[in-house]
Amino acid sequence: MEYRKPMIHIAVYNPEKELLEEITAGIEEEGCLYEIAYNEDKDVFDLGWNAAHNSLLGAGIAVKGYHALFQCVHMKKNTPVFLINTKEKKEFRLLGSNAARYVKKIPFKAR
Amino acid sequence: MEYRKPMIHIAVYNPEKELLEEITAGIEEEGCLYEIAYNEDKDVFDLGWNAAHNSLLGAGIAVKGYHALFQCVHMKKNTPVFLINTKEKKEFRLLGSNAARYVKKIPFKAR
Amino acid sequence: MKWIAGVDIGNSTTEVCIGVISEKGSLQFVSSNQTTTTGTKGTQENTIGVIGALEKALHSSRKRVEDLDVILLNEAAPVIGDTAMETITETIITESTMIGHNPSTPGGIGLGTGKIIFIEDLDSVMNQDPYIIVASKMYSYEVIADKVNKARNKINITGVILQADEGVLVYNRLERKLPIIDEVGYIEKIPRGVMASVEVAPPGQSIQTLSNPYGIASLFQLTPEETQRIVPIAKSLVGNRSAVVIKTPKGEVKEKKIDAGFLYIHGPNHSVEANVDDGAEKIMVKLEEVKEIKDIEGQQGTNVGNMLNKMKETLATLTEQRVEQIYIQDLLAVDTTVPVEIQGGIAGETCMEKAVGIAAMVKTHKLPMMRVAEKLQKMTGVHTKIAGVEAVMAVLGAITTPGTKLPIAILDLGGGSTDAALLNENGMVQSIHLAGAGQLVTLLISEELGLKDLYLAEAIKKYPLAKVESLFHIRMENGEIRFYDEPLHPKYYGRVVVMAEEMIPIEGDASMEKIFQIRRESKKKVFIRNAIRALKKIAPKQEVRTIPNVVLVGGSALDFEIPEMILQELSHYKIVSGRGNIRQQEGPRNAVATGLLMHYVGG
Amino acid sequence: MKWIAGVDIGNSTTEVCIGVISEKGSLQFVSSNQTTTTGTKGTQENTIGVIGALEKALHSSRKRVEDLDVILLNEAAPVIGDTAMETITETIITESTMIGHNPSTPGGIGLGTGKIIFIEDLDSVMNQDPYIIVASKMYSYEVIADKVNKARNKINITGVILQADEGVLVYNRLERKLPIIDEVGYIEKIPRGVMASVEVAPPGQSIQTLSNPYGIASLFQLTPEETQRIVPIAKSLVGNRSAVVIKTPKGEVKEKKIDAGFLYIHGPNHSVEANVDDGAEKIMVKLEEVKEIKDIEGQQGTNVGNMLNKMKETLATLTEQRVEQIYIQDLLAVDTTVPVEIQGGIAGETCMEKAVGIAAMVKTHKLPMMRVAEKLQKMTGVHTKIAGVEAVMAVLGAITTPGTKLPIAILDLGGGSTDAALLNENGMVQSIHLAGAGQLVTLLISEELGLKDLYLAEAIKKYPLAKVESLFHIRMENGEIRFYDEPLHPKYYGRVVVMAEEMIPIEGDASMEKIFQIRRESKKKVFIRNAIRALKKIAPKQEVRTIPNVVLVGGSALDFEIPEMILQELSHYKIVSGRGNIRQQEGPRNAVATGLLMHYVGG
Ligand SMILES: Nc1ncnc2c1ncn2[C@@H]1O[C@H](COP(=O)(O)OP(=O)(O)O)[C@@H](O)[C@H]1O
Ligand SMILES: Nc1ncnc2c1ncn2[C@@H]1O[C@H](COP(=O)(O)OP(=O)(O)O)[C@@H](O)[C@H]1O
Ligand SMILES: [Mg+2]
Ligand SMILES: [Mg+2]
Repeated sequence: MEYRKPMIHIAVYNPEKELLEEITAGIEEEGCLYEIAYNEDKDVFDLGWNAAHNSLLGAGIAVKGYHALFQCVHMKKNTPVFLINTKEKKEFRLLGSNAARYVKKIPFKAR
Repeated sequence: MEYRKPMIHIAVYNPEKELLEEITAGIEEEGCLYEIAYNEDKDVFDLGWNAAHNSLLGAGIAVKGYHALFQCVHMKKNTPVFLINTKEKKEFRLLGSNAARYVKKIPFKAR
Repeated sequence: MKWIAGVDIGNSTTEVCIGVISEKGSLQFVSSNQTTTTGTKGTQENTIGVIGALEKALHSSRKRVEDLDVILLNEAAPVIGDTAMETITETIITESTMIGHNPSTPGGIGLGTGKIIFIEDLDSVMNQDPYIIVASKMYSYEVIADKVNKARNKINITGVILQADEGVLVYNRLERKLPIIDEVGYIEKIPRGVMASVEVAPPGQSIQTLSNPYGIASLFQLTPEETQRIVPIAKSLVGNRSAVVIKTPKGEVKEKKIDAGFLYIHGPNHSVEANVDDGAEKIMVKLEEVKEIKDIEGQQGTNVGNMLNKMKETLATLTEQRVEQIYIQDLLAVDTTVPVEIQGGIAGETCMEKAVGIAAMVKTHKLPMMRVAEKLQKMTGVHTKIAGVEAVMAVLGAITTPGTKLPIAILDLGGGSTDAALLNENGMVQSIHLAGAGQLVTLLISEELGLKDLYLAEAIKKYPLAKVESLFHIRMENGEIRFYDEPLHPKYYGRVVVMAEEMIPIEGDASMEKIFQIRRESKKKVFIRNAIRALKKIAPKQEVRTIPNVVLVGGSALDFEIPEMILQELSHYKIVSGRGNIRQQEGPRNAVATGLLMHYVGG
Repeated sequence: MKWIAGVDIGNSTTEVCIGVISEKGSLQFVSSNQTTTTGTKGTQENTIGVIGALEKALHSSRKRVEDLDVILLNEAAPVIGDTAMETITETIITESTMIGHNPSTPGGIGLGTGKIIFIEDLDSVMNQDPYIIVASKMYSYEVIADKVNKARNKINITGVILQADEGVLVYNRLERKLPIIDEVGYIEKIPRGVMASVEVAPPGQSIQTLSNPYGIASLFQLTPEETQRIVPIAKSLVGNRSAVVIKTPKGEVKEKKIDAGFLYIHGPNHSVEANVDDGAEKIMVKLEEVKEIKDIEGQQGTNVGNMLNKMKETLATLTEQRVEQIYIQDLLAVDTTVPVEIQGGIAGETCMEKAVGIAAMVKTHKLPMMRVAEKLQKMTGVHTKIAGVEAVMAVLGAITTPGTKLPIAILDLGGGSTDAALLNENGMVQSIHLAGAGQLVTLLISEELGLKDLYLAEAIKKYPLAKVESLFHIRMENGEIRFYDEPLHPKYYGRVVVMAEEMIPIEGDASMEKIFQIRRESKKKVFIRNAIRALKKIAPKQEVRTIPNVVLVGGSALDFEIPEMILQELSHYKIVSGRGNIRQQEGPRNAVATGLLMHYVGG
């Protein structure tokens, strides 16, 4: 019955710790809030879909091992807003930034 | 898996038909979409809370008999954005308008 | 050791400064304070405020007012200002030609032209003429849609005008689509049988035909003379999402000039007159023609005459003088536009009318500061003396701002007047008082936005704006987003707000950008013009460029953007300017009080 | 029955009109069409476009081009225009005094002043001076925060400068709070040991100290002369959320005037010169001094000289003439400001430099329209003749707009030139061609927004704007919201977009209101000025008021706001004006082609 705080929801399963930290750093630098929920083993798309729908802001991130994506409630499950295919740290920082920029309603940063 | 359309969710139980029609007319005149879901007997605050959380827009209306309210996901269950205490038709039209104006992000109309 | 206090009683603010003089005669500043001036400047009520400010300033030194050795009072500039506004155009609709109606949710898209027919009369026609249907709010949207659908099988309908806000509801129930204007309050004023035209633009766009004189001429087959007459209609519809134009036999929209009257500007030898209808620009040019203004009068029996009379009366009461002793010494006129409801409209249409905002400044007889000093001495037991002319003290204080040198000028941006003084290398001071400052800015903001609320306008002047975009976040005027943990009150929702200590919602349709622009324009109109006017008057040979630096002081120098606007403008003249920083710590406040202490020690 | 065609070959657009003449000699209009002009106006390539347009126009009548009895060509006005832009100020930073840096996410709030020290040198100091720490992106935010926290136990740190975008991250890990500026690209350019100041304003506000010359003077204890030199720094920081100022021994920011050169305006008897550095306003005043311009030259070896030479060469090639035969007959200069990266900056700072946009118009020798006619006759077998002067035909066509009367003027708002003609009650026509029209507007929009993309600028000119507020809704420039059923592409997210047939995102930081304003200002600068200039030149005794109505034709009269801007302006002169509606149905198109047919029948 409390107010839900406007936070980005991060649903993770067995996440690569370093990369998750890059994501949260990206969000933090943009001045947004996030919460991390540890999940059972699920498809990364399902994680993202649930995360987005659990966020009051409609903004969710999924991290499973080296895989990560940013999803929002308006997109289809299999076509998240951003999907990462590399292990480059920079990309994960960027994913966090852009999730926050989504929430702040400002244009996404390019690579 | 489909896109969810941006609609105002109206959760009703045994609604006074005329008054419900006023609400939907208010929404329609403002150019927004709505969907009506018929519910089991529940507290009108619970209906509103669920409706808001079922709406992609975070905007829900509850109608139970002569009682109606507009709720959004950021408010507490017992303190909806607007609550109607009269049977005046005009008030119900206004409730619909204001729910739509919430979605359109324009100021609410006063009585 | 000697404890001394400098006291500056301004029209709005009383500032004090405390210092100690060592045995060797050197001055050290101790503390300062300020308060709202109690009573009218120069009256004995001032003492309450002065004593209060002194007590607060002395608090940190654990001293009392009685412990002071001397109190130094400024010889207040005997000027006082007032502001007023006068509309100079007036839009009148003769007969009921609607103009400028812009309901928030019209129905459909397109252009329809036809004869006006009320919905109850539909059965009576059988010809092939095009018709526009008018329906009162007595009919529900279902009934109206049904009647229109049925009627279209028999007659040619091209548009609909509704009294209720049901344009979209009716539109959604039409079998074939038509443009619909709704929320037309006084439909009973619409004459039957005349030609009318209804236009609704696509979302996000504005109408293109009814805002073009030749567009209206094409629809109604107007003669060139008739076309000439409908120009104000077309003009007033520019930018609208939707509109109705009704062709009434003698219907016309007039933009009438109000006979605002003449201003008579009296110099020592000759007088100059300025027609208020010609606008502020012309008035200011005329004013410049008179080098030394003795008095300004308004033409008796006219608007401006009454306005100046009222000002003089107010100022006479304030200064306890007779009206005949009140001479207006300077005047600032600024052009503005204000929203006014159009006479004769049928949907509460408004129109932006031209107006002139005026600030006037009166030189009264020397203010009875002597009496204030006596009273203060009686109340505190401290030797109190009038110790320096305001303008001179202000420049003395201002020169404590780092980075300045002689010759130095100050601009004292106050509430009622903009004062300026120049101190040159020989210690000579030249000073001037001009009408128009912070209060006029506030008035302009209030009027241009149609607020009729000076308190809100003052807040708009002082604080940045934001737009409440949801119940938990706002977008500030520089584009930044700010989130709230708890939801905001619904009254703020979707509104433009002033970010004062508390958020204040601004009613009305004006967008954040519109308000932003009006705020900045109002500041420019008053302070940029007055800065240049003032500097010209104090500069040697009117050559503004000869002044190397200008220090901004006074309440309006606290403004978060005025000093920067003046910096931009004066940098064209290679002048350094900026908000003063008196004694490196007071900002633009306390210049006169500081100067009083410096003068006492130095002089 | 006789089938005739009128053909108007314009610089951009070829318009045609088909009519039949009955046995009794009365003219009836049948159809019309238009296409992009193929090749340069007046060259034989034009015929392809003409034939295409004729075919399309004849299609509805099931006729072929060969079925025509006669083709009437306009005697094209032998004018052609070009546009260019020249910056006239240039900002240079000598040594590395940073100015105007505005990272999107700085850390903390407040003001810090101290000596520059690099994070790797922290251990080497032990004194009590205040320091500002600089850290390269080689250090992670955790390491930086840790080092700063530890160092603060020993030395006095007042601010931080970071290379990476990690201001907030470092800030959140500090034990005691400091202002932090991040995203400073070239930190290696920052000299060690000099004084620097860092300021971060609260969210939604802008800095107040570093944007004030006296503020900087207070921090660095500057002399009046030094204060004078930092005015451009303070000015450039106005409105910033955050800033760094570094005090280097000889560091300075110069706003230099580029020596753009002189324009020489040659009249029949005397010449006048105008300094481009003085800006457009002055150039236009000089231009007005020369009643009949024979040629305009730019000073050789200067920017404007090169610019005009290039224009003349382009125009010579286009018109197949020698450069010596090219005479500039008119020129429109407009003031503008364009964003340019500052030379010597350390974080890619940009500055708005002053620039002058110029449109020039050249009268070439009579265009070889004869050759076009011959070619057309050969290709179609239809008798083709040159049948009327463009300007005269345009007024003839324009008078078919309802609501007009004689004397009537047209303003042909084209791409390269604004043409005007006046037809009086005696059938006399007066006409004029002026430089500057739609292309210059497009250039101004492109340059002021720093787009370097004329295609995008053209779209911004023609269509309204919107802001994409979420993946499923946009807010249009008039405030209306529009929803989409399917999510928009992420590339649009948060962006300002042009609502062309397809949405086009606009890169960069400019807000919708900024772009909106630049769009409208550019249109005003070109078309309002040219409308007045043109009307003055054709009006009897230069008295614009003597013209009762003005019909707007040409491509730029299709613009959704230009006609309304001109209406507003001309209504001050009691002139009716608006977008033309040729033959009550063509809008502002087809005036010349229509006039050709009318002339053929009437003349
Ligand atoms: N923070 C502020 N921002 C903008 N204007 C201010 C601020 N504080 C005071 N003012 C304006 O200063 C004016 C009063 O100036 P002040 O110097 O106190 O007057 P006076 O010299 O007449 O005593 C008023 O118009 C008030 O609105
Ligand atoms: N819908 C429109 N809105 C605004 N400008 C337009 C529109 N269509 C064409 N233009 C402008 O009209 C100009 C060309 O005008 P046009 O009369 O076709 O030229 P010309 O007379 O040289 O053949 C171009 O600058 C173009 O941008
Ligand atoms: Mg409506
Ligand atoms: Mg940052």
